[in-house]
Amino acid sequence: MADSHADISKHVKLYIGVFAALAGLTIVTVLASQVDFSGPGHVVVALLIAGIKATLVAAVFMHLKWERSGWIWWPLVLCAFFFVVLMTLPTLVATESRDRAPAGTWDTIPVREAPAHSGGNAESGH
Amino acid sequence: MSHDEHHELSFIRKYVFSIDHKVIGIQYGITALCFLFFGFCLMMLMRWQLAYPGQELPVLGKLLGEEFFPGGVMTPDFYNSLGVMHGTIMIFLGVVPLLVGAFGNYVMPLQIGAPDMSFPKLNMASYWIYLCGGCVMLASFFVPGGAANSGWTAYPPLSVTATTGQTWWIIGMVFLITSSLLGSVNFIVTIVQLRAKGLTMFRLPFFVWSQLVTAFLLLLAFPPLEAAGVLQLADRVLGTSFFLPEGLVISGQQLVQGAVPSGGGNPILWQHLFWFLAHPEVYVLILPAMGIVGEIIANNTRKPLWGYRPIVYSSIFLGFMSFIVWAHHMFITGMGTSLSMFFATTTMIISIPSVVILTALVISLYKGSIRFNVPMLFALSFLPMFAIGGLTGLPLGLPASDIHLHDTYYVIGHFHYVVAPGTIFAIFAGVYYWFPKVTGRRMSEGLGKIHFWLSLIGMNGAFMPMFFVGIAGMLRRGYDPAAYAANENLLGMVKMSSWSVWMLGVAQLPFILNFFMSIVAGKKVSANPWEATTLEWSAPSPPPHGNFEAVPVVYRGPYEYSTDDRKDDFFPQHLQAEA
Amino acid sequence: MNSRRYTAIASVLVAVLWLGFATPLLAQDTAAAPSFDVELTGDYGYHLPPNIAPEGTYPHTVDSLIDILHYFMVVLFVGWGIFFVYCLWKFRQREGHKADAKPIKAKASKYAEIVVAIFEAFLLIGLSIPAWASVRNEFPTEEENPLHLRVVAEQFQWNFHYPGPDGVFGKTSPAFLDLATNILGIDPADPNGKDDITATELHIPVNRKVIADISSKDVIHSFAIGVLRVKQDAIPGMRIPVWFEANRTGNYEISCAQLCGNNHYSMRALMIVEDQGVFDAWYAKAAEGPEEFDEDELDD
Amino acid sequence: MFRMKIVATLAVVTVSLAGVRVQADNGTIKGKVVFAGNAGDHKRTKLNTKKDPNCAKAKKAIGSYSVVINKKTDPMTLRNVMVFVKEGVSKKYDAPSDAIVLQQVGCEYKPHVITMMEGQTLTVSNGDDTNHNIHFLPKKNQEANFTQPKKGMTKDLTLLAEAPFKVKCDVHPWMGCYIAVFTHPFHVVTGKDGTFELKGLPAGKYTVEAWHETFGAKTMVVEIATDETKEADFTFAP
Amino acid sequence: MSASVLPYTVKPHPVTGVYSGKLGTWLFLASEVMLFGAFFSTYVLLRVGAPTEGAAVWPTHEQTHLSWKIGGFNTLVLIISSVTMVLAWAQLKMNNFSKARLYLIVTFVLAGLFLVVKLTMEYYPKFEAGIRPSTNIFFAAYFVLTGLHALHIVGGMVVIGYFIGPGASLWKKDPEYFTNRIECTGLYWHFVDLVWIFLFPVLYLL
Repeated sequence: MADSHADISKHVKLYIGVFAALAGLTIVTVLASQVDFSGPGHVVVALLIAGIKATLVAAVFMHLKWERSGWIWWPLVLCAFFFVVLMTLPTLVATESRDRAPAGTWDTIPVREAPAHSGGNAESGH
Repeated sequence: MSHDEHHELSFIRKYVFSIDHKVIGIQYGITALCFLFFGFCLMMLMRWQLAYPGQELPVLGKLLGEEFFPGGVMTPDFYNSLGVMHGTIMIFLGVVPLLVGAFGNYVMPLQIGAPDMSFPKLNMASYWIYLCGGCVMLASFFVPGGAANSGWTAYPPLSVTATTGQTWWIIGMVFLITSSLLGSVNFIVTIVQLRAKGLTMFRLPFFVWSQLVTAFLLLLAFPPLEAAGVLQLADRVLGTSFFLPEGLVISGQQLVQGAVPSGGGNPILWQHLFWFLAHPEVYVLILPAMGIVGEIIANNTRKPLWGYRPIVYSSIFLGFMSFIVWAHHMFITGMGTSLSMFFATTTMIISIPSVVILTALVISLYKGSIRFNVPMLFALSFLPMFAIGGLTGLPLGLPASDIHLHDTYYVIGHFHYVVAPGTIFAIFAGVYYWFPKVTGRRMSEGLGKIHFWLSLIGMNGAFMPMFFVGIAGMLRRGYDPAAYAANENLLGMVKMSSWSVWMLGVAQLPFILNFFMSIVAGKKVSANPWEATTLEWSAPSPPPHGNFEAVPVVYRGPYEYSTDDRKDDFFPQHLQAEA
Repeated sequence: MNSRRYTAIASVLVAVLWLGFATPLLAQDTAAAPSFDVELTGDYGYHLPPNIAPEGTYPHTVDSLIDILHYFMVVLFVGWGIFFVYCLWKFRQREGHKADAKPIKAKASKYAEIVVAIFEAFLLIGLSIPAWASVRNEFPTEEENPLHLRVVAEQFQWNFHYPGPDGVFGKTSPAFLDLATNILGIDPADPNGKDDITATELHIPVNRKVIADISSKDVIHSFAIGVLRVKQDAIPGMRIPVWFEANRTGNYEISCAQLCGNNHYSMRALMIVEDQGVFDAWYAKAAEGPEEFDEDELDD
Repeated sequence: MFRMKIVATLAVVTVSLAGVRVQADNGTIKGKVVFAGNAGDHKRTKLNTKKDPNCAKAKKAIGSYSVVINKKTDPMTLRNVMVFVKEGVSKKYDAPSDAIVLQQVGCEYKPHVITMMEGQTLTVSNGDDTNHNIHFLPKKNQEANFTQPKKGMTKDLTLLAEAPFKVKCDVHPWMGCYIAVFTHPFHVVTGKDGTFELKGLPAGKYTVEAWHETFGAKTMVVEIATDETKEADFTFAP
Repeated sequence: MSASVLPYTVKPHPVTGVYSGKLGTWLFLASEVMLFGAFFSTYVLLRVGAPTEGAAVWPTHEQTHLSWKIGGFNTLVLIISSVTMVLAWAQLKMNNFSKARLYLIVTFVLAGLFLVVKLTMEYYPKFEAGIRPSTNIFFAAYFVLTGLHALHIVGGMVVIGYFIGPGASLWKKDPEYFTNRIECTGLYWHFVDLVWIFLFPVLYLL
């Protein structure tokens, strides 16, 4: 990784640029969430933007862009693979079993009493 | 801290809060051996109830108190607690700390020619966190309702609605997981960064490879269980319902979590997160054991390990595959056809590298010159024992035959053959093998042989009957096997198994005697009593702080035995070839 | 030789221990055997339990898979063991014997590994997958007139819910639960539930397919019928179907295979396989509901 | 330590002396718990105990217990109703030293409804040749859940004051009984004649409650003078 | 003892190209990825499997009372703190200790701001309104996920605080070693930021 002062100050400019991009993308995510996509559009867009942001952070702030050591890359690749396994397989198994057995233990379950937080819209958001 | 300050270290810094990997290794070793013995004692109690269900436990029954032994008879709750604690203690407090914490810590840096672990303070921290976890586990016996009693797999909703002991169990597990995570980071960095000059990856002894793969397994598989532990703790303490579906009725009343009825969770989720760890955990238990056995076999056949590279590749492949087979523990939860086929297939695939390693170790005997000393006896018996354990895994990995065998004693027999006469024999082998390095003295061969033969018979007597009663359909975790009429004809073998376990207990006495006597009165030996080639034997016994008198340089592979016309039949890694 | 002497001592110890303790243990001691009200049909011992499924159905595939696997294991282990013992004997350290470090070309082991792999693939694709597909997917059609029932597990009892003569299950809900009189929580207002049968013994007719929906009220149990090679976890919040068929009448045991609490070990139920006529009589009688309790005669 | 014991003993003596004076309180509230509904709607049925053959050894059949009507009394009365003073007791009372026994016979709890005092011993005993698991489902007391796998096993417990709660057997789900714990001795359970009598009450105004496991609670306020006996009937008309 | 006895604690290993601390931090982060992976997996499984009717149905946006404004603000706070963290490291590389320290302090303050906003404007009003982790499965996930993330923030603050305060003396003894440690702290800090980048849309927007 570059060590000279000139390189570092070049980096600093890059960091500021990435910051601007991250801030911008945050606003884009929020705006996108207000738009009404059909179906899973929301999820795809939000995760896509989060993915871009995460990539920027990892590549620039965490210096992966300049990282050449295989001993850092290979564990990360492994980790990414197992991460995907962990994210997908349990849900797939659960979905498959539910397709096989859609009914629950009971035919009807008495509706639970609503928790006492009516008027709990404490934040200004909605 | 510079070199000359070492002599000023107080007793406490030197032996208690030490950051020397060797002292930490010994601390791990002693603690874990104690836990191992304690966990075994729990099993001896359980075997009484199995052999003589409902009968008063002689002497001890009265001593253990009315709460768990009303009238001297064990209660089912206590039986279940014993089951949980036996499993947890043996795996997480006994075997893994011995293989990784003790042997890994002590031997691995020596084998790679390093002065210490990369992060010595982290190393110390991981030992003390481990000890805390152990203490929490032990303390849980004294909370109201006793220790955790929902199985070592802690399946919710049972575990969520269980007594306080379960909370302690989770907290203990979080400690143990954290300790293992810190340790694994340390191990990988040490192996990557601190290898001696000339010690390339393919000149590493197989034991170091096995530790490296193990550390990766711990690093990536343990966090999901930690997450699952946090979620279960939330379910128990905060009243959430991560693992509780809607409409749960416990004891005829709708379950209320927090202020509202439970709902929205999925009990199977825990099983996924749990087995995501617990299957790799199996390889955490077996890989370092294979590493130890590999070392000892190469040394005592006086020839190189056959197929060193295939063995290394197999263990890496084994480690990798172990992450994607976990759901074969869950075939009968109602999994559909396609995903169970996926997991069955990966399970069949993972058996191949195990076969490769085992074959390579056996072929290594061919054309050797086999010395039958005590470590070698243990290492050799590891092979058939592990073979039985591995082969009996096949019917469990195929979903169809698993239907009948799932949750029977067959499963117990299978994994005990892998870890008890398998891994624990490897541990004994390692103790006898590296004892001279740690103390400068040898353990008695005579007592060692008595220990070996009695243990071998005891182990097989204990676990072989389990296959027979398991095939006959006797289910595991049963407090009283006689509660089923179908088990009436099986009680003889159950008793035989119990008596073998108690004999196995007796068989450990020579070992304990040998161990402590040899520390003070064992035969003094040179730095390299086994005439071995790997780096740890080039250091003095016991190695001083900083390990090596001169920084070692490595010139060749790890197992250069009988390879050329030298006077000795071994060629240590650090010796330069004569011109 | 010192170590030989110790080996001899160890062997003597082992022999004494085994002759003294282990051998008599294997003999049956009938004194401690508990009494059960009904005798089980079939032969139980150190072998697979009786299999009462019709020939050609998946329970028999399960059995043959287990058999083949064990023959395979024995052959492999014995072959491997012979080589192992041969090596130990032939290459023991002794005067005039030296290790030969020249690399061994072990083609045989490679072939052995390939054979093992192929055999495993055969077991998986040839036997296990079809059997499993049969377990999961080959449910009897309505033309085959299967008997429908529900199995509801709870700590620590198996409850069997039959729809009664009208063939329709009453609606169930935890709101109507009463542990003594309405353990399934059948809606008393639902006309379909009037003739529903609640039982703690599983009655099934012989030679008729059964579809059972397995569920649980509280924790995870596992519904296991040893003689039919049926095992299915009962998971709260799910109603998982299984199917089976028995072709021999008699009394058999149902067990819980998943730890479900302190009395897990006693969570046993009887399965009574009977002729269609006997079953129908039981069914009609049971659908009438519980008998009235005559206080004067029975209460104290 | 020893001195403390003396002090404690003195205190106990004083309190019991006070207790002697309490004996002078002689007010009584008595009456019956009338059932005014249709008895045909609440027939008892035989419970299915086939699960455990050992249950039938002690008893041929067990009846459902959620409503037990004394049909022979006139008017019809209800059995297993707890009648107790809910409010109005101001004095302190000691727990009796004799234990209350909860027996498990023929897979049925005997008695089916228990009222007891705080600090009084409850002895749970297994009279069956089978395994029982006693599971208390209280709100205030600690949840007790223990197993008695063998005949003749007993266990002693003491409880804190608490409104009626259920006790069940986890092995035999049909087994159930109810326990209520009080800080005073004014509580009874109606039997075969459906009557109750609360004796030894000091003069005062009391809220008396009749509690039935199926029909719930009914209360009434009764005022009695010194040594007065008042009649008060409860009527459940579901 | 580490610095002087063990090799490659400061200088990168000639073959692997990293110093030990950095490799260790990355490995630790890999395990953290798996930890949060398990939580996210839980969230996905429960959400995908949530019943479409009945009481346990997944709550709608209106029912969750999560404000994207507060969430978005906190996202910006964390992003800025990430930038100041990396700038602190850059300043150390340029031998500018006092500026670096200033950036560290800013990072620390921003982290504190994140927590204050989280506690006073999110957790507290929810508790006031009677919302608990047990309220429904969404809030269970919300509190556990954000709570754990907040604990990571606290952990990061402890480390940053240490290097602002007592740990800073290392700069005088061995500036390169100190710079490395700040780099490792930074790696961790960016990771915490990265987790939030996913948490924000998942909990507040979707």
